[in-house]
Amino acid sequence: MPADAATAAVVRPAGPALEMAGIGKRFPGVLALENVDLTLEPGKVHALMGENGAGKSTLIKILAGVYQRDAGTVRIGGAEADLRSPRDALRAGIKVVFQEIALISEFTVAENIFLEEYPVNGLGSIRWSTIRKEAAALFARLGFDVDPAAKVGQLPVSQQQMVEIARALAHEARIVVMDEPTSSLTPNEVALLFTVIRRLTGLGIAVLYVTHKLDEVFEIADTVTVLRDGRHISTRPIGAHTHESLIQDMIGRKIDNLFPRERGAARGDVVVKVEGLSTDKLKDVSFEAKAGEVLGFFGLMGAGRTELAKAIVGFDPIRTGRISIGGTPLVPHNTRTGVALGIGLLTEDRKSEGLMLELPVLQNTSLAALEDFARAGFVDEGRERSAVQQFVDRFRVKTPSLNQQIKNLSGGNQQKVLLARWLMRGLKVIVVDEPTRGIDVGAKSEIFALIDRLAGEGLAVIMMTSEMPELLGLSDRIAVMAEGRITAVMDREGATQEAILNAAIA
Amino acid sequence: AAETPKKIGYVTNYATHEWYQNVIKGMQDRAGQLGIEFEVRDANLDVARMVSAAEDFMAQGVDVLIITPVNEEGAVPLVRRAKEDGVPLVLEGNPVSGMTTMVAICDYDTGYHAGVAAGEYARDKLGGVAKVMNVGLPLLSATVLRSNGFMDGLKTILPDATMVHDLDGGGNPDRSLEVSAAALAQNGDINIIYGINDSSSQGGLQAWKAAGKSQDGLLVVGTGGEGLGFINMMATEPSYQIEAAMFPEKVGFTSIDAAVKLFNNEAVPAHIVSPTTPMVGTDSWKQYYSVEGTTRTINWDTVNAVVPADKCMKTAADL
Amino acid sequence: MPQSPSLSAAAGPKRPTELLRALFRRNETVLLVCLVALIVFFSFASGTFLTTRNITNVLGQASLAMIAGIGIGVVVLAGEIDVSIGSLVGAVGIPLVVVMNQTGSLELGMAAALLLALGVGVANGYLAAYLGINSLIVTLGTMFVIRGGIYLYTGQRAISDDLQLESFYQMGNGRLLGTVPYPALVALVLLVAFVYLMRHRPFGRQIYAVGGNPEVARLAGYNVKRLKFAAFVICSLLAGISGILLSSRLGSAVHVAGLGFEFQVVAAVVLGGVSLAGGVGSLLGVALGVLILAFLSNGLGMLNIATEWQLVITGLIIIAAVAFDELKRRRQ
Amino acid sequence: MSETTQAAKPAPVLGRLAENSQIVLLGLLVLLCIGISLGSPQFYSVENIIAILRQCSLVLIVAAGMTMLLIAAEVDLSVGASLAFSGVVAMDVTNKTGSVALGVLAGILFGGAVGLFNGLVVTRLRVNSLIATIATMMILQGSVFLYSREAVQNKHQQVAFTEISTGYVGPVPIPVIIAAVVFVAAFIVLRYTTIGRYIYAVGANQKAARLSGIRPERLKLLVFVVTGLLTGLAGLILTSLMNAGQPTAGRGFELTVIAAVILGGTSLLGGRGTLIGTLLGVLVLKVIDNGIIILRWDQNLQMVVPGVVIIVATYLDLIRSRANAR
Ligand SMILES: Nc1ncnc2c1ncn2[C@@H]1O[C@H](COP(=O)(O)OP(=O)(O)OP(=O)(O)O)[C@@H](O)[C@H]1O
Ligand SMILES: Nc1ncnc2c1ncn2[C@@H]1O[C@H](COP(=O)(O)OP(=O)(O)OP(=O)(O)O)[C@@H](O)[C@H]1O
Ligand SMILES: [Mg+2]
Ligand SMILES: [Mg+2]
Repeated sequence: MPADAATAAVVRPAGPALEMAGIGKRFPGVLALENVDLTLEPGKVHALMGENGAGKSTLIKILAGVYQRDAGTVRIGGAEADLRSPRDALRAGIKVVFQEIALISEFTVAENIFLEEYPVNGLGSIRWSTIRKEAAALFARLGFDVDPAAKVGQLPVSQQQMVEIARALAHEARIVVMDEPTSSLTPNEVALLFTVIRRLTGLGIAVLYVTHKLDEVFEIADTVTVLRDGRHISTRPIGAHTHESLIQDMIGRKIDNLFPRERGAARGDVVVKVEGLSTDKLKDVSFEAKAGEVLGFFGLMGAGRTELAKAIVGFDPIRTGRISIGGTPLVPHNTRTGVALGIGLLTEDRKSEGLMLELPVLQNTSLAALEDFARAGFVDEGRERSAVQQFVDRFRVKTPSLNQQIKNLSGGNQQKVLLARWLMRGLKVIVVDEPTRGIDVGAKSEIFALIDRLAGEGLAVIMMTSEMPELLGLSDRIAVMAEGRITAVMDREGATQEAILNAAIA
Repeated sequence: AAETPKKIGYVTNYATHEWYQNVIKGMQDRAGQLGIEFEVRDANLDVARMVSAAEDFMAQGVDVLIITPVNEEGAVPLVRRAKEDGVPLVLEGNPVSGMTTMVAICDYDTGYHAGVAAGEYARDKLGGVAKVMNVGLPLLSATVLRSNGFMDGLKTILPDATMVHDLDGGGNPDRSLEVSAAALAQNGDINIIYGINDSSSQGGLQAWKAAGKSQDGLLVVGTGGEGLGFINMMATEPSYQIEAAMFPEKVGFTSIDAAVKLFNNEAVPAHIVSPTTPMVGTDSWKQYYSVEGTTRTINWDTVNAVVPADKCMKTAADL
Repeated sequence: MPQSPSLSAAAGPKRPTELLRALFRRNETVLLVCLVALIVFFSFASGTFLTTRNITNVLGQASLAMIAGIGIGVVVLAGEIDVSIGSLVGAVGIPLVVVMNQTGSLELGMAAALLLALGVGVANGYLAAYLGINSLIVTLGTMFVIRGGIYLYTGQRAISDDLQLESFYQMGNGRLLGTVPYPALVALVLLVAFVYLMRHRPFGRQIYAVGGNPEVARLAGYNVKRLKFAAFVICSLLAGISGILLSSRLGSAVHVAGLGFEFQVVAAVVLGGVSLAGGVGSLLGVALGVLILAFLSNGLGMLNIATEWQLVITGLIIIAAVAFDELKRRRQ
Repeated sequence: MSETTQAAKPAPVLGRLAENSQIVLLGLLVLLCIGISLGSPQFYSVENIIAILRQCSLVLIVAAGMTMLLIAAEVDLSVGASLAFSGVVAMDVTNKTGSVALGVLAGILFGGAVGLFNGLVVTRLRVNSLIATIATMMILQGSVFLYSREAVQNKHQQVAFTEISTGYVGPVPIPVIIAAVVFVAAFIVLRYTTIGRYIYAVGANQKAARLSGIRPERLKLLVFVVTGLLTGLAGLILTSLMNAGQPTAGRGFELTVIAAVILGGTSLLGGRGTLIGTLLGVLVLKVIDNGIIILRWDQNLQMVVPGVVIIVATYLDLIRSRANAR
């Protein structure tokens, strides 16, 4: 009988809720985890941190029964547990919000909530009315604004993520695991989530929380475990950490300034000019971006940033309006023209719009720049390889070789490859949509430095982001969107968090 | 005088095949002469479609039904349903248990007489040696009968004749060619190619030619006289000397006549035999057909002069 | 797509125009309109089309593809495919007739036939779901093996029903109260049962989920392999039933029965709006797709259109219908 | 993603044997050849080898196109019907114009036109290619009889026309040379050119490819047209071999081609596959076909054995890739 965990009576066990000891896991060419220990206490939030590829998701997947560990033991509520499949883990009361959204996009929100166990009547028929009512009630309780009757596939990523969270909380749980649950959420929604988490811990549920956002850890976590290169580095109460010490544990070095600014203030000519752009979602959007500047776009979920990004590179059709790149109109309106004119998009949805999962890192990196390595249509693979290797080294992409299938890389490393894909090709403008989603601080600072350097080299960078610090730290100018319109454009100097949020709500 | 039915429906096995095209042509001509409305439905080699098509005709209310079964066993319920519906039924090509009458050539006899002719040819021109490659089609009892008849006829002249390789060419030219190529490579001594239809003999012969062999000392025997293929081959290929002609137009013509008789409750034999004959020699076909462009015209006088046997030497029941 | 029917139906009161539009967004409605239009057209064009006899005939004829189509529908919804059903439909007649001839019992014959179908379903399911071999490859392989096996066993001869059991004849050729062909009744019962199963039982929803996203389904604790395996078994059993009925209509086990049947059924299933990618579509759509093709074939025959034209017209209609559906989907 | 790690542990011996899909197939091919020739030495006769190669060349020419199509995540089931129709057109045009060159051109172009039609239906109308090409197959099977009711004979007995299939360059039959040229060209395109890379990219992730400035529709259209042209070419060779354009030819040819391609390890989901694999797949299937006749086995085994081989070979390949991923 499904019930909201927040109201379910939970027997509080005496000892630790979960003990993982000596966990090891090897993938071909990669030692993902080596002798890792993790202990979760009931009623506490335990943060798990580490660079991209540190092994966080792998550890979670072992806990969720998705992967089988090569070594170590797992004890749940004191008893040894053999988690051979997700089913075992669910039975053991472990609910997981996965890093990759795991919903059936053809199903409604409500049905997705009850995917694990449909309520049935005496004859075994699904009780749709129960599903409908309980889903609505659940969202009302959580304070999430999601239509339970909507088809999941038609929802923006952020709402999908809320559905994921709601799903994990719909059933009784002893342990709730969240792998980067806030990567697509707005501050408001994050606040809601934290309220929920506190309610869970109040009921004695153990929470394992993975994130790359330091502020969140300091706000919600009781204890922090840091992994690096698959090894356990430290487990400390949060009180024993400072930002610096945490970063030091994670990446083994210090980051002095997350937002370095090497580039000068000099701005070049206008390279992107958008006039009166309208699509199904966008209404009369006009703006310019100059060479050498970072133009940040902020907005709440569904404000239309992703739509704008896709429209200006020629990926999505437009209704009216003009786009010109370096003075040349983007006509015909398609990505081929866009790329030829020098505009590229780093998409928000890595998996379905960026990665060629079955293909190796090499092909994934060189895709857009392939013609640069070709003579008369023939690819010079030697040159291609060395160029790709350079980027892989420079971005510190963690991969055993260029021939590794990209699906085996961690999320952050995948993102770096996709960024490299564009930077290998000389662009005038790069549009980045949530460029640091799911990326660790170390890589983040590298990517910020890169963006800064690119702008310094005369590239126009258009950055769609939901991260306020990122927006303020990196942009030269800030455009705010709401409901498909640009509601404000401000200079970095004049921008305050308040002004931006006000414009976003307008 | 007897009455004529208003409408006859014909469910054919494979309307686009040249043989059936000419059967249909014969039927259309005869129905036209008698002022009968005539419709065709094609099972297109699908047994289920055969049943549906017959069902549809019965629903439509045809006066007589003619069926060329895709498979004779599969038509057994149709015989019963036609009886229940009171629709007279003529089978073409293959007997179905429970049927009243069938119009068909004698497949065994057709092969047999071609075999006799081939035996004589081999005795005179091939030094009395007969090593046969049968490009056959085990799928249908009719085509198996032809092959058996051919060998039996051949042995009446040359008792030492052997079937060196017995192939399944699917009745298709391309498949026949493919399997023949392998068999020819294995058996260097083949000197007679027998095909259960013109596509099969053509496939066999083309495989021979593709292997770079000379046609001296080879005899090709085709069966059917289905369309233009055999005429062209007889005219141009020195080895293509015998064709067992089966006159599809005549089959069609006779089927309509049988349908009319059945409609009038006249007595009809269980098997109305349609004539066949071996045509021997390059120009032998001209006796029965004339060709203009891509249409061939049957010479009714000579074809009607071919007297069919009263009874077949062997039938599917003997297999 | 009405994945959760009661949810979309109860999405609150709407204005009539909106309701109408929502109705037309449903793939089934469009298919139904096409079917009705087809029937109206043929009724006017041919005097013999709109008779009880002809319409019930077509329902009987369509039932074989309908039964098999439900099975293919389930497999495709589970994200797999089965092209071996044509061979299987031909094969089940053999144990049916052989056992019937030996024992004189239709029931034993049918049991033997279904046992063969079960065996094939288990084999396909094991190879595709448990060993993880692509299902098109697996079933292409079993398609060859089964058809070749039929030929080997029968020596390419049909096997006749020696005992001429009345019950065997009636099953495929008889009619309830002289009107509704029994195969149509079987198809209707199976359709209702499977529509219910796929919409209102957890098992059905799990099949949808597995087809929609197997990884997600696994994370939700489903035994993906077992579900896919079940889909293959269901598909084979339904093809077995279809084959039994066909065998009765043919009064024998015909070695060439079911040749090309798999393509007809797959075409009908796709026409019915089931996505080959899995997880999208409905069995009601499948039924309508089958009926459209069956009435089209019958109607064109009634108009005395030659085979070659029938093939061309049917091909064009399939392309047009699927293209229209795709366009509609993109519009939304 | 996790499937790889979930796989049952394969027997180590099997895993080692199946190190590489091409090696599996190559081993199979060698075993077959040895086995058959032990049973019947005629297998190694020049005549037979040429016969096999000629048959292989027909399939390989089309399979080269089909490989690219499958890599691009599309499929064409109309190649069998198109093979027959383009042969009919080639013969007919040769007859009508008296020019073999024009006939050849017409046959190949007809195949190309069919490919264009398929490509447009798939890329413009967005009809799934499996269903679109089943429809095209029906249309072609019908319309070929509207074009010509009979087999079109080589009316003027043009020797040049039959030479296309039966001629030799040195000891090598012309069709084999044509197939070799097609194979090498396709191999180079897929392996070494940007277009080849883009075919893989589009098959692996169409959206990512589009975002990178590739036009997936164009590319797919191109591959459909190439497959069509190659089918026309094969149809021409078949017609020359038959010395007549046969509207009923080519039944089931599409399945042979697809079987060979997937036997060669090309993924049906796009993004993965090689032409070497396809070559081996074609050889294995045709050697089996030939061997059963040479050994005088029941010809019905010509269906059963390939069916088993396809499943087993694919399974071995699966074990291999799982073992590699370990
Ligand atoms: N299925 C797999 N096959 C091979 N290697 C894998 C697989 N899954 C993960 N890896 C590798 O294991 C290591 C740990 O990956 P994991 O996804 O656990 O990292 P993570 O800490 O979650 O990183 P991120 O913060 O980027 O999500 C990485 O080097 C990754 O490339
Ligand atoms: N309220 C909504 N309900 C349903 N779908 C929405 C809603 N808002 C946006 N979408 C869809 O979600 C996708 C992404 O939305 P959009 O580009 O507008 O958001 P954004 O400003 O990039 O914000 P985010 O990416 O954070 O969701 C688009 O396909 C859009 O159609
Ligand atoms: Mg992770
Ligand atoms: Mg966005």
